Amino acid sequence: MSGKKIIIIGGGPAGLEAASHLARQNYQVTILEKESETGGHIKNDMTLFPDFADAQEVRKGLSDRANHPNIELKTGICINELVQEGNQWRIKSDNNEAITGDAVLLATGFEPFDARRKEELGYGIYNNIITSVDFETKLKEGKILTTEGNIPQRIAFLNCVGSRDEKTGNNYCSRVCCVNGVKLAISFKELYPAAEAYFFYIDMRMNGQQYEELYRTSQEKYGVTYIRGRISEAAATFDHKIQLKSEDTLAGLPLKLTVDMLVLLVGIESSKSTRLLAGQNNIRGNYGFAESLGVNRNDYQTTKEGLFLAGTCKRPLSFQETIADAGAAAIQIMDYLEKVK
Amino acid sequence: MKDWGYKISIPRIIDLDRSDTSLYKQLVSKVPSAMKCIMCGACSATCTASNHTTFSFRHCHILFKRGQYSRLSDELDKCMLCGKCNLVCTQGVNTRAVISTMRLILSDMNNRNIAL
Amino acid sequence: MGMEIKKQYWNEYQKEIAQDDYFYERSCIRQTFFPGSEATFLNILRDELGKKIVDDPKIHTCTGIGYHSDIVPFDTTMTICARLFSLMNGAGLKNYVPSCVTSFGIFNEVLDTWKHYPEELEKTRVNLRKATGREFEVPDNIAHPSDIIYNFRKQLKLKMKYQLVNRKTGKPLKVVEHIGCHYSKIFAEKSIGGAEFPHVLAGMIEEWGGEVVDYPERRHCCGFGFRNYLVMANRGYSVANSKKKFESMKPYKPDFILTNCPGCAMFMDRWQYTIAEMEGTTYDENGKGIPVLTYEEMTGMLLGYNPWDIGMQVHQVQTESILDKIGIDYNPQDKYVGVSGMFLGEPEKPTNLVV
Amino acid sequence: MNFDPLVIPFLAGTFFLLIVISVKYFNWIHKLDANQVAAIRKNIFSIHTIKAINEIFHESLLHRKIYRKNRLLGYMHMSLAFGWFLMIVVGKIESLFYYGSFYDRPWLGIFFKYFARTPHHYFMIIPFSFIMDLLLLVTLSGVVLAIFKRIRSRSLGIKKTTNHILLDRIALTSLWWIFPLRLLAESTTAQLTGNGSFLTGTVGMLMAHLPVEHIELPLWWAYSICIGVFFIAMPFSRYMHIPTEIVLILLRNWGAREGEQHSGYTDIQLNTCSRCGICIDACPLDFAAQINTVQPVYFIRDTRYNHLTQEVADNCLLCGRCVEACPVGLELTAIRQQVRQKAETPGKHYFEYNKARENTKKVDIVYFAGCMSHLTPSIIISMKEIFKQAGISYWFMDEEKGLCCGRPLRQQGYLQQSKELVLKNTQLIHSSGAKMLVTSCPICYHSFKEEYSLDIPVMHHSEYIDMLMNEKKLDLAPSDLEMVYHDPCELGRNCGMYDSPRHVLNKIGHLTPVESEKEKSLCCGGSISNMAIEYDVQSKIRNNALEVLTASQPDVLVTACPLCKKTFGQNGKVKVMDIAEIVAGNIKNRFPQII
Repeated sequence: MSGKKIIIIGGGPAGLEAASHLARQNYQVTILEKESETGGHIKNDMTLFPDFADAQEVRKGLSDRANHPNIELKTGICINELVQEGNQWRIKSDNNEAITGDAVLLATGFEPFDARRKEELGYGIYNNIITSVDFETKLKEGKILTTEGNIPQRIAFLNCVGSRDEKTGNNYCSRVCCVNGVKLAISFKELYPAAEAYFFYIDMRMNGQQYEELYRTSQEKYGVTYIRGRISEAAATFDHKIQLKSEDTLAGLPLKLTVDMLVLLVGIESSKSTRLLAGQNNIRGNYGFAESLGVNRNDYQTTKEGLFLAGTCKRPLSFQETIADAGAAAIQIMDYLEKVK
Repeated sequence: MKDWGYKISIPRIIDLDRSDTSLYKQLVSKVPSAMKCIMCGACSATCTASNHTTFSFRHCHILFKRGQYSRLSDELDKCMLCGKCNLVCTQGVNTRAVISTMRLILSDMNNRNIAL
Repeated sequence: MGMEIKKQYWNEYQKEIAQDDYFYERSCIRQTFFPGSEATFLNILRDELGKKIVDDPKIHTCTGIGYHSDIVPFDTTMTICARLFSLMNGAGLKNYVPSCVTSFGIFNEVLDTWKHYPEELEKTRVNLRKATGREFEVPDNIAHPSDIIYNFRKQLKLKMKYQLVNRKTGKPLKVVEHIGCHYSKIFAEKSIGGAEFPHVLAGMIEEWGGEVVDYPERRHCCGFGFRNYLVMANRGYSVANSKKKFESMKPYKPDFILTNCPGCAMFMDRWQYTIAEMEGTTYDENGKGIPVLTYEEMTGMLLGYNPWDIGMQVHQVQTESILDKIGIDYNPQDKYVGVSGMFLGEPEKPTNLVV
Repeated sequence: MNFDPLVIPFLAGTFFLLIVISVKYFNWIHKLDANQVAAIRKNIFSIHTIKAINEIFHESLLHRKIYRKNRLLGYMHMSLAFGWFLMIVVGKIESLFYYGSFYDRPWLGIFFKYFARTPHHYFMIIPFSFIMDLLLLVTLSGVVLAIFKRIRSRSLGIKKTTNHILLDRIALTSLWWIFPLRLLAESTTAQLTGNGSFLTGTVGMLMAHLPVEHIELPLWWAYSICIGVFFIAMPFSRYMHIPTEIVLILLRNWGAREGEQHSGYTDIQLNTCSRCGICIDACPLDFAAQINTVQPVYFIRDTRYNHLTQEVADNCLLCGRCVEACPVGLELTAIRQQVRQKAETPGKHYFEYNKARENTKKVDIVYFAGCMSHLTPSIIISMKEIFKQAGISYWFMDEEKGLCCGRPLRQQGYLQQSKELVLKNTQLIHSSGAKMLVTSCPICYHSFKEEYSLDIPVMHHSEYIDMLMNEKKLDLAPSDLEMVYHDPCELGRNCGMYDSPRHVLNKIGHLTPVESEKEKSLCCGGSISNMAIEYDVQSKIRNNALEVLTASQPDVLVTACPLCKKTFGQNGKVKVMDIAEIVAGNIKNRFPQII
């Protein structure tokens, strides 16, 4: 028993994974989660890319592993303040509860982009325009239906909503939307093989293991149609369909397509908690993400001794990358606590 | 020169060894955001002129960038400068300025009788 | 690309070439525009190499021009080719030598078809029988005349009076070689050296002291392109292709262009005149253009044949510059003297091309 | 003694000035365009002339407008202009009394004390001396303020002063020296002859220990030279505004306005700019984006001296804040559009490709959403709902995306193309048979009002909604929304519509006034008039405006322009809605359909 105590803010994949590692090395860990349940965004997911693993099983595995005597889990707790006091870190919650620890791991994750900020895409204005998050929820419920209760015969996915977009201030690539979109398109076609799926993209960035193969499968096996062009307008037609306007940049011609449903593949933005806590500790980097000392060698440490980062609070990462990141962060924390002894 | 009833075809190829791409440098010195274009085509999709004619901002832009100026002036004339493309551009390209500057550069070239 | 790797390619593309007893089929274009070349080839084979080669006056077209212009159906082509084989059988020969590169391609295509679809061969036998009452057997070996010269290049070198060397400077002449698309691009394995780095002409040039120019558009078509030339609306495209080649080879300042195919020799030569007359452009320094030789002419010239006997005066781009560079002894007065010894008169002079 | 060579610099300067001004005026008046000449002919013998003279007195001499904006600055200008003016007038009267002739040599008033060395000659010496000294003191106080303003502009409420050219500096320096030199010269004379009053007499006494008899003449010479230099530099410097503003006020009162093409009137406007630099502080490009080389003061200067660069000409939002702020009321945006003009190709048609269909059914109004509104679909949906609820039949003219109104092209100087669009749209609108045109875009609205000659009224939807409410066709439910309203440049300053949107919004919720509103409203930064700036600069202007607009932490920022909505919305800081949206969401009850 080392007696050292670590506070992990965020009970998503990164927080749970790091906690499991630390607990098994006999550190006392407190996980603070703002929601009533742990698991973060994968709570909402049906499957994970690229292997279509059952997201809920993965989540259960994560939380089972974090069910450990050295781990104290506090849910439904919102953090207002994170301050360093000497060698100690103090946290204040919204109900004025104070928690102290020897080290803090920020695993505050991300927030999906609010698609209403792209008004020309009609989210929140027209029916049957949904985000990838909404789509995943519907998938989990087992059926994708239009507002009118019909099976969509034609569906379109639009990539880069709120990513690579200077106008929303997000110049970065969210990295996961391409492959996630492909996964959703395949899931949709599995559910309704007779329906048509279109995918509008600027670039397909299949930069992970098995991603390119998934992209190919979606075309070969599922017949998803990929169109290189960004949709710049979506409008409802008289029969409650969505008319899309894009350019088929490969054909060099404007393109019009009427679909029953449009799915906006929303990007990853820094979460409110990340912005708040990183801001308080002067480690707020670009786009409100938390900034590590250096992406090449010190990606888990910050300018503040004892404050560590893991997962998507730093930048957009896939689930696999997040898990690896959390493990590495745990090792860096142990290393640090050895030194301050 | 003899006329045998046919003309030697001009190559369709973009010959970057020969094309004069200096005009593009002139363009970006005036409108630096032109360089941010990722050719996604959102501009052409929303454009009224694109829906009626062969005009396409993206296409004009890439042709200009590659030094392909023939008939570009006529294409550019179809633009109404309404600015919808500016609004939908996710990269913050100053599309209208790109069009207007291309127009001015090309008309300047025409006035100086430089072969395009 | 290094020489070693090129040799690897050539090793992959080696073919069997019959050593003797050839049946010769003249080419439509060659015998019309460069008849001296075919005569020279026959002379070289008979007089220099002592081979037996039959030049049958009953031969006819292989239909290649019509076939590649989409006006002769393949069934017809196969039947016409079969008649040519039948003529070869009649001469008691098994080694077929078509003068034309397109014919060479056509025969390879026909034989390959019969190999994969024997029923087509049977159908052709029936067709030929019905049309002419003839029977035929497929040849044992098909070789292009350039293959044969390539094959005996070392032997011929011993008999040569001249080399592809500039007599004044002592440096090798720079030669652009053009292989002809149908020689190697249709059946690469039927050619010497394949389609990417063909060696049939390059081998002759290197063996006889010259230097091969490897320029960017080396593999590009000569511009003939059959219907692209034959249909006037497309003719500008035909010239444009030749122009692209000339522009690409011009900076290397080649001494001459060596061609394999009758069409290529024709168009590389005549389009230089056309471009000069239409646009005023020539591709050498003094407005004379780059001379174009056939491989037969080149071989005959080096063997010391009289240039006017092998037909070097029928070119549009004049060939004297090569003769002068090599130092070949020739009489300019005899250039336009006919077989009978009479002066035939000089051809009309072009406006822009210097002759 | 009625002449001395020291008046020669003054005389030379005066003659030079008169000749140059005469030539310039002749040229300008000669170059006035037909509309301007017609306006002058119509109004020259009317009450307008009286009004003009009144305005000249108030603006050219008293500088009332500047005084209202900034008292210290107003006083500075008034003391210099009116003080000097009175010194000339009173000096002339003084010399009249002294010499007994009105038509006496003109320099006698300017150099009065030097020539009138025997004070006993006339009885009014004491009051005149006193008045002249007082005027000199007032003018000198103006000079002191002017010098102080150069050094510390902020103390006079000016953030940035103009960066002047050399000629202006020469004129400025000579002008500043005129009055101190006059004081010193008069004081030495007063000490020698006793003709001074409270100021010159006292200063003279203070100089008693100096060899005044030796420095008197050099000081008068210096005074004369300064006047001469100032007069010679004046027609080529910013001080040309002094005589030119008078002409401009006259012409303006007679109804002359800036036309499409450069004219004599443009030249007069260019010369009326005093380069005071008030426009610099008014310009959002300056205070929000630190661009301070393109403001009207520099633009007008560069145009006047013929070294205008395209960058300066193009870099303007045409928001009109400078026009509103300009103390001499120059039509700055109109001149800006003039210089942007591009070469025309007579007979060429640009937009033949558009095959817009004409309306076929009978309708009440034509609705023209405008290009931008197609990217804010909520505005179009809301308008459709409003028409439906109010029972209005309409023809949605650009539903399938019609032609642009033509204003964006006009703003960039493509007049020929713009006129082609105006013509095509006019035909379509007239063919519809509707009684009114309603548009959702202030840019189009401005265009329809100014560039089109339609035979039916045009309304922006905010005005139209207000009208529907007045006609009781639309009833809105009140809510407890905290709102602020942003005046779009084109709707507010450029079309003067401030009340209708506020009237409508007050029915819906609580509208909090913002610091800069109505005439002083800030530009959102999205202006399509400025193609010279890039998105980063636009964002700075937008964020600056948002700071001001959201100071009261409103629930929603309401505007009446799709472009403003889009621009503000990109920031994501506050909920932005168009007035049509908020109205459509708060319609109380459905009225019976009229048709």
